[in-house]
Amino acid sequence: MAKDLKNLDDVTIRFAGDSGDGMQLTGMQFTSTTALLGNDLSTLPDYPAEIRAPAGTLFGVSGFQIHFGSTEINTPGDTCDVLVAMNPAALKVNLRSLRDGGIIIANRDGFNDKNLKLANYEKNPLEDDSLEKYQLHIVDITKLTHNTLESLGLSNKLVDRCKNFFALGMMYWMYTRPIEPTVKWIQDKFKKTPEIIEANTRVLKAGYAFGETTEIFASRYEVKPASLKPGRYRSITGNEAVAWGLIAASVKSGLDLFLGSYPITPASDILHELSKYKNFRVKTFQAEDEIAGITSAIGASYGGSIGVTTTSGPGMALKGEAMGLGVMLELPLVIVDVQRGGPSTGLPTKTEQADLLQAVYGRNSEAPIPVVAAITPADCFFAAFEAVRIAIKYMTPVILLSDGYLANGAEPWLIPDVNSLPDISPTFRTDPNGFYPYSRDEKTLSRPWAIPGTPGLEHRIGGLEKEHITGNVSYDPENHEFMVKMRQAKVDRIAEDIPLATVDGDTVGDLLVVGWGGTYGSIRTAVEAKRREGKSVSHLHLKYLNPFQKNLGEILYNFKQVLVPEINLGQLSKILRSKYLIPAVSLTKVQGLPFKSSEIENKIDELLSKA
Amino acid sequence: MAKDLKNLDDVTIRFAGDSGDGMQLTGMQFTSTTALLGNDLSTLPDYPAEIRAPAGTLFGVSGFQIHFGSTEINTPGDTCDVLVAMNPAALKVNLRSLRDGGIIIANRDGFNDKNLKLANYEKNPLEDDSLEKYQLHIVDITKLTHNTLESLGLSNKLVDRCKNFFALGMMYWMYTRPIEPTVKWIQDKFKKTPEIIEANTRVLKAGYAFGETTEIFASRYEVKPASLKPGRYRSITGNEAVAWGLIAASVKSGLDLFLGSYPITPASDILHELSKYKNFRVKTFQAEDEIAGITSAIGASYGGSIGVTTTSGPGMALKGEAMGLGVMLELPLVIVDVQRGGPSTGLPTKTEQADLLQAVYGRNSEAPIPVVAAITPADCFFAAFEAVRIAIKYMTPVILLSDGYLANGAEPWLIPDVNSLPDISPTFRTDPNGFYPYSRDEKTLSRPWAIPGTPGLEHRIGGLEKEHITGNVSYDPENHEFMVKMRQAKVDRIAEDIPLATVDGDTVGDLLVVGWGGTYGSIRTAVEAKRREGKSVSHLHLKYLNPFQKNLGEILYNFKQVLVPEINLGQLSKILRSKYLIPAVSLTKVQGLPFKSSEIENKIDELLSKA
Amino acid sequence: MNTIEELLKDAPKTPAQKYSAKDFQSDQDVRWCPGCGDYSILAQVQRVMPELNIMRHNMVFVSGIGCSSRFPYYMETYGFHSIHGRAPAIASGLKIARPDLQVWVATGDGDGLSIGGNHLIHMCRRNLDIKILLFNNQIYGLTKGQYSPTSEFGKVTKSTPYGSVDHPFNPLLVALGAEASFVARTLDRDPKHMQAVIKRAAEHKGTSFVEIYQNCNVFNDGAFFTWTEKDTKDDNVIFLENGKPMVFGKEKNKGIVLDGFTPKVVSLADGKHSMSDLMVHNERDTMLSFILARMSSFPDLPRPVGVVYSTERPLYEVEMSRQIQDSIKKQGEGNLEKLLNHGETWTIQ
Amino acid sequence: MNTIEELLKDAPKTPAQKYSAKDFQSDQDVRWCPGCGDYSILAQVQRVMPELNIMRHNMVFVSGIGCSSRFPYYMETYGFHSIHGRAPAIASGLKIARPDLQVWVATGDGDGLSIGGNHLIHMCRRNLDIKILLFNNQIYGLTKGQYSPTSEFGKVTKSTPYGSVDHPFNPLLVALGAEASFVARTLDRDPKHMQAVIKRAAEHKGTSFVEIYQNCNVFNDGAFFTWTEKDTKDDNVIFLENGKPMVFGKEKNKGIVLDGFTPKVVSLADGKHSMSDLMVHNERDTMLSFILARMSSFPDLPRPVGVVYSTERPLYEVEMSRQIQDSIKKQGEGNLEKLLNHGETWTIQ
Ligand SMILES: Cc1ncc(C[n+]2csc(CCOP(=O)(O)OP(=O)(O)O)c2C)c(N)n1
Ligand SMILES: Cc1ncc(C[n+]2csc(CCOP(=O)(O)OP(=O)(O)O)c2C)c(N)n1
Ligand code: SF4
Ligand code: SF4
Ligand SMILES: [Mg+2]
Ligand SMILES: [Mg+2]
Repeated sequence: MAKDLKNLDDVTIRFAGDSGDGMQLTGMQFTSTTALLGNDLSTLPDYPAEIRAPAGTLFGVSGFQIHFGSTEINTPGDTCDVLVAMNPAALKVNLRSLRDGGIIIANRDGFNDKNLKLANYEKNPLEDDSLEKYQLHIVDITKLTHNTLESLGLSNKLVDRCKNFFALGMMYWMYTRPIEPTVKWIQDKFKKTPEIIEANTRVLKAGYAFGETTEIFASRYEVKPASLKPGRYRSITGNEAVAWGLIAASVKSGLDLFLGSYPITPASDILHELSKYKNFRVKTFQAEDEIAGITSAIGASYGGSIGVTTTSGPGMALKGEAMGLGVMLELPLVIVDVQRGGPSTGLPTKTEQADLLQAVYGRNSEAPIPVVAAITPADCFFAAFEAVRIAIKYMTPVILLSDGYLANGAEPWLIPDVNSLPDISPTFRTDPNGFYPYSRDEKTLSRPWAIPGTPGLEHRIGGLEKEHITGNVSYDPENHEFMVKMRQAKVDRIAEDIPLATVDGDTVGDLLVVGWGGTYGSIRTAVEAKRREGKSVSHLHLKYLNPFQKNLGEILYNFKQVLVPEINLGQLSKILRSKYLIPAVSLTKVQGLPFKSSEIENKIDELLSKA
Repeated sequence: MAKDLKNLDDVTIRFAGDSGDGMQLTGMQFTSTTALLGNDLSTLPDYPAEIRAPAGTLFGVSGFQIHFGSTEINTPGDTCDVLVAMNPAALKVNLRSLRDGGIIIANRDGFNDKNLKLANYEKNPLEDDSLEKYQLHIVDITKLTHNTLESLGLSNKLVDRCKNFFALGMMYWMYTRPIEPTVKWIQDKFKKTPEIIEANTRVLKAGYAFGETTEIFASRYEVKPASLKPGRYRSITGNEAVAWGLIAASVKSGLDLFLGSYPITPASDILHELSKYKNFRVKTFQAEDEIAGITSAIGASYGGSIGVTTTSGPGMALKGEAMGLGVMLELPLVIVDVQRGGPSTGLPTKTEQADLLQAVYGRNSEAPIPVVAAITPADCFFAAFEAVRIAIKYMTPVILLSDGYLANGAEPWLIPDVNSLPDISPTFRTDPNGFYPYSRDEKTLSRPWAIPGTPGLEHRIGGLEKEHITGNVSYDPENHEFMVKMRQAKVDRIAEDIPLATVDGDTVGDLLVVGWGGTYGSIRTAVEAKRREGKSVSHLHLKYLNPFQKNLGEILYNFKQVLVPEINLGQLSKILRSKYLIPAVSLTKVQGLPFKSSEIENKIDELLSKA
Repeated sequence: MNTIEELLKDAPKTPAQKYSAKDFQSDQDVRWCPGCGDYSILAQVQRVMPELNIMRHNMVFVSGIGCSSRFPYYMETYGFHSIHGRAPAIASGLKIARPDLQVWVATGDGDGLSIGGNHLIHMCRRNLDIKILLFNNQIYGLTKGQYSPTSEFGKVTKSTPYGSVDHPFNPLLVALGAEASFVARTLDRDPKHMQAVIKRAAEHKGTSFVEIYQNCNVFNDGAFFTWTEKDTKDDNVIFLENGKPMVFGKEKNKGIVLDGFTPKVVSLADGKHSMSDLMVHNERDTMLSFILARMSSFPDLPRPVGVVYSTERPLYEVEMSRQIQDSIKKQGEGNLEKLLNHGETWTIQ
Repeated sequence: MNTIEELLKDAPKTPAQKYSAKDFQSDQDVRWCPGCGDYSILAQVQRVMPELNIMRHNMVFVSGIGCSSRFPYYMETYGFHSIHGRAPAIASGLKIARPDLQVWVATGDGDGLSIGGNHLIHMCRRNLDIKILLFNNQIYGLTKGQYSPTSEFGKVTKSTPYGSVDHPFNPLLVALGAEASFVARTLDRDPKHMQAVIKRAAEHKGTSFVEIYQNCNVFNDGAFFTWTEKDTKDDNVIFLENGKPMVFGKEKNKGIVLDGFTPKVVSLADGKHSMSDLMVHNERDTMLSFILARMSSFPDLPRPVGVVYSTERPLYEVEMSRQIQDSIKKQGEGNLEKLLNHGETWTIQ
């Protein structure tokens, strides 16, 4: 029978099931197929904290959300239109994110007594009317999968593993996506086990056919391609982008990349990614702890490499003393902090933006360090590249802030032309004549990079206060004050060397929403929506947290009100208030989750209505 | 011959010589004798960074400055009236601190060619006119000492060691102080070696007689007793005061004191001092590093002791992660940071106030910790006591900020009546009924202290986010936000439990000088001076840096201008500007030295003239 | 008697009736992967606890971070899940403050030997009466599979796709190098043996270091199967017994002799060697303990398990308490008034 | 060839003419206390350097914080006075990045074994080609005299007025426990011996750990006099020589035999024992190295000094470089374009 085909601007689907159900894989397949169709999109995985939580438990639920559309897509979606729930726990945990009237596709076989109990459901929600306000589709996914594969005589365990492809097939049908890309993927992926290829492919097709033939789905949807900038795209996560950005900087600068790191969620994948690229001469040193991570990187920088260390909040807190050493030594160093929920061990797998003040102030004494923040998963590439550029040009440690949301989130990325990347040209001191380790370049105020192995430049550096020019140990009061101010001046001067801040929307108006880092997507979506309503609101998103861009003050003063949404208790807003003495209003959310754009929209309305 | 006796309000003397010359001892003797006479006073030692720098070198100079008077004395003195210089290096290093027309007493024998060279003097300053603008008295201190002791047949080395007593004797004569107290001191000190008693006493008397009899000193001075609060006094340094304040808190609370610490200048003396008082059941654990220092203290607090850790900047930077744990665990803990010059290893023996932002913000995520700062050496006693009180009552880590200047500086201290000390009454949970580790007291918001060994309270705590009430691990978004705000609210609430801020001077006016910590003396002296000139300036000195006192904003808004002098690049001023949106002006000095009150006076004049 | 002693003076010190393993199960649901070796360790500890005849409320389990460090949540005792690597330092502070408690440290090869290595060796050196259970799965489990300081050279993991180039630590040797007074090894898959070893560790006065071979079936499955699985175990493991010759093999037909200082496997079947030639285990022999510990470096030698070394040394916390008691005896309980007024003071009228 | 190799390709690798000790003296004035043992260490190192036939500009001395850690300032080579305890980690990063450099670590008993203990043992384990000189004065010098992890039990210091209750580390044993590939001990007051040992350490391929008994005449004067002073030295020190029996005593009339695994002093004079009974030193014998290291725990046994242990193991930085060369061979020099475009991509028209 023919089914009517509805057209949609954008759709958000959430696949949810047991850690073992392969929901991440399912989501990623749907993502790449969707990308191929030219939709804009944004995705967010949502793993359990436990490695392999027992099947059926609430804390064992694994989800993957994709938001795609024919319009510009900046977030994985506040709420979802479709929830695929493989078991009761998945339903319970994720129902809150389904919009009223949204579609639920539930795997009936997953809703057995054991699982219902584990998800502490008194009665089976598929059988009472508790889901009334949604479009509930109950499908015997497991059973149908088994039927499909009967003839192959595979073990039940193996067959069960295929059921996610049935769900995927249904979704492909429902949103009119081709199954071929996934079929192809299955073929390479399982090269070595033809029976698995056969099984998965059959089930995928069965799922698709099921949508086609059965009565349950009245309608089917289409989402037209977005008008994306032409070019070659790929999907990239924030952690991959950081790794690649660092490699790009290494290639551009001709310097070897050294990573000294200790694994920690959610930063570990940067270490994993970088350890693959030995043919780029990347040296990854898995240190005994975070302190050895950063100090080994300092040692490598001293030797002429790009020293990098990657970590998350708790590890960041351990690196403070060594960062201070980096400040005193004035050597290039990049410190990547992929922020997560805290304090202390906190919520390791959840996102947060609460390390900003630690990044800016978390060291003994006056130890200024430039701070750069990535604003989208793909932007992590450019932010990492920029961090290296600044570190080398200004001979300073640089902190790069990412967060759990950017790290694991993915978006389509228009692959940049390698030649278009700014170049980084380190200069090493070689001439012994008139060499002084703490003489300075007039423009950048940076000291010479004089590496061991250079004849005639033998010299000594360290953490004690340095005498201007000579770099000898000095306890002289005036020299100390001079050097303290010099180190500050050097960092401040970077403001001359970074692009001016630009506003999305009018540069004068009633309300400016100022964000930084990973909140870009939600703020942009919210502000765009309000502007479409004709509200006088603009968006400024900061990538440079220290120093600020030169024109920031000027921009701020052009708005009647300033709103600062942050995934913390108002850290950027503290700094802005202090520096510019403006009554910035802060909107905070500290739930380990990104903002919903609706939350920001509401605040915008509130402020504008007051005014 | 009779000499005329001049009366002085206050005098500043600086004893300077080689590390080996016993200048610290000399200064301390002069101090206690002067204290006995009822003068108010303030002292500051100034050691070389090296342990035993080679004799005669500039970096080997050791100094001791005492400022005493018949008026209120709040600082060791901006400049000195008398400089006792045992060798050329001592002269060169300290001349800058001598006021024009000041007295120099130089030990001629110390100015030999070798020493002149070491101090890189081209010619002997005692012999050219380079010291014209001072009253120069050249005395053969060494020779005279030798003459005095000829008959005793002591080794030259021993005799040389006595020469500081000759200098002391002269000073006693010049400022009409009795020698008896020192004679007595010599007698106890060298009980075991009568010949040393004899030698030192003779030399002391010889020095005194020398002043009396020779022509060189035309005049002699008297400094009348100050009108000090009656009572029993002692001299105390900041580090001693911290140690004793902690012991007092232990006695008052009935809880054992546990110190987990790793030695570091200038904090080590607190460890040394506390390790003496085993009969107070003080347990001092010299840990393998700063992290073990704080974590062992957390372990001890968990067990029901007052866990304390002491350190300085670089060690503070290492403790950040563990502080966050303390915040999550909500256990009492006192972290003492005796600030020193930085960044990094910096200037270990010099003072600074630049760890304020680290104390307030230097941890991952939102991890609020109360911060208390001592304002004078003796105030360290009360500040330490208060830190413990807050830590126990609010079940929270508390940071106590001291600095190198307070730590080593000394002042007379009116010994408090033990019963006058506020009491600290910890309550331990014992009732298993309805026990929940993260239930809270309505008033303080603090959770119960339930220590191991208590029957029926077996429970588990840790660094992962806690569920409200139960304390179970929770990744729930709303719970996380609730707890983040709860921890903040608990710290904010302490503002209800601390005395209101009080202003020295009028509570409304043109200029308010706001200081914190160790700058108290210099600011007070400066403001007093300006008020005497009739200027509309007042002084507010903060002991509570987080949370601020409730009435702080109100006070600030009552002044046209606010000046914030700090030994950093303006850290308190950043916080005040951010919280109160006032254009606070900051006066900074980062030289490893305290402010001279004159420096503050000049700034006051500048601001008031502008207005 | 200080406040705490006062507070707890009536608390029972020994169970009225003997505990059962169940008494040590907390209400928290266990969140390790199905099949993880940690389950067995938890079960054995819970079985041994009742034997110790100590009140639950006087027991504390302190851990760092890692799958293994989740351990305290599952024990119905006091529990402290701290930060990565710091458990030994926290436990030390607790034990010094409260010598009356029985303190355990549960840690992993990463928590205890990577970030926490220094605290661990310093604790061994000081010989506090704390028992360390080191869950060695030769991998970082919680962070999803990077190699650890005990992973074999060349190991391919998420962070070493080309194989690690680190020579691993030998945990027993590290503990012995730090002069731990009790050093033992046991196996997650040998419940009886583990119970015996844990009991010995509990009874030892001093720092007990126990390495437990633990299978991480998700990220390092089978790492120890040679020594834990029925078919290979007997021929690859020596179960150490104090005073007994070192025999092993399915038919107990192989033994260890020393050639110089180097252990060698000999057959007891070929008539060339007899029991009397074999190396005899002596828990108190320091030098022997190093030889036994080093055996794991030689693939052709069987792995010794059981108590490798055990000796007595002064306990840090006991010495500390003694100093306190002595000085109270000598100088009397501290008096604050006296303290503030001692030494040089003066009076202003 | 990367940028650095390019940059330095013309830099001389070996001195045109032999350096003198003076060539290794920097222009910084030495700021140790008069009489400090550190002076001798500095002098011996400066004397040995010329023998190594390596350019000064290819040598780096890395240190932490402490009197001993001031060492790099005084060497006319590249020098890095870092932060407390971290020298081994910094040196590791440097050596991995720049295997062409000869890297030294100068550290103290506090810097290297207290706060820096973990980095030190991990460096030994990994066996990077770095030479550690540990100045052991059994005290914290720079902070003015607190006890250190090597101070004897009961030591009275500023921080332990009642005597310390810590059992000290045995530095050699700690290094051996971490499987250091070269372990030696020497004396500040025996210049010739120190030079020989330092030379051996310099020539060893791998992590060389050298403990140097160093007198702190201000805060711990005479700690090692038994082993360093003329009158007592001969009867209390064994100078180890590879392959030679262990003889000592003014008249070379005493020796060491083993009873079980425990060393015993015997007289060669009483006719009961002869040279042939004595323990013979073998630098490559792991087990022997532990026995020798442990000897310092027994006051009645002489102290072995010299090279206690020396073996070869793969070098971390060499293996790492090999992996890089291999993968360049296999996959060709990394190409950024390729990297960004590899795997799944799609094109929007
Ligand atoms: C300061 C800090 N650094 C890193 C981490 C991340 N982390 C958590 S557990 C772990 C390693 C765990 O390995 P192991 O101790 O062997 O425990 P297992 O999971 O294997 O039982 C790491 C690196 C952390 N939580 N905190
Ligand atoms: C992070 C940090 N903690 C503590 C200190 C203080 N400190 C400097 S040197 C030192 C100990 C030095 O002892 P050792 O390594 O034996 O050197 P020595 O002076 O005895 O040669 C300490 C504790 C510091 N500088 N930095
Ligand atoms: S990851 Fe490994 S160690 Fe961790 S719980 Fe799972 S199986 Fe056990
Ligand atoms: S304090 Fe001791 S170790 Fe330091 S320089 Fe002086 S004598 Fe040497
Ligand atoms: Mg592990
Ligand atoms: Mg030392």
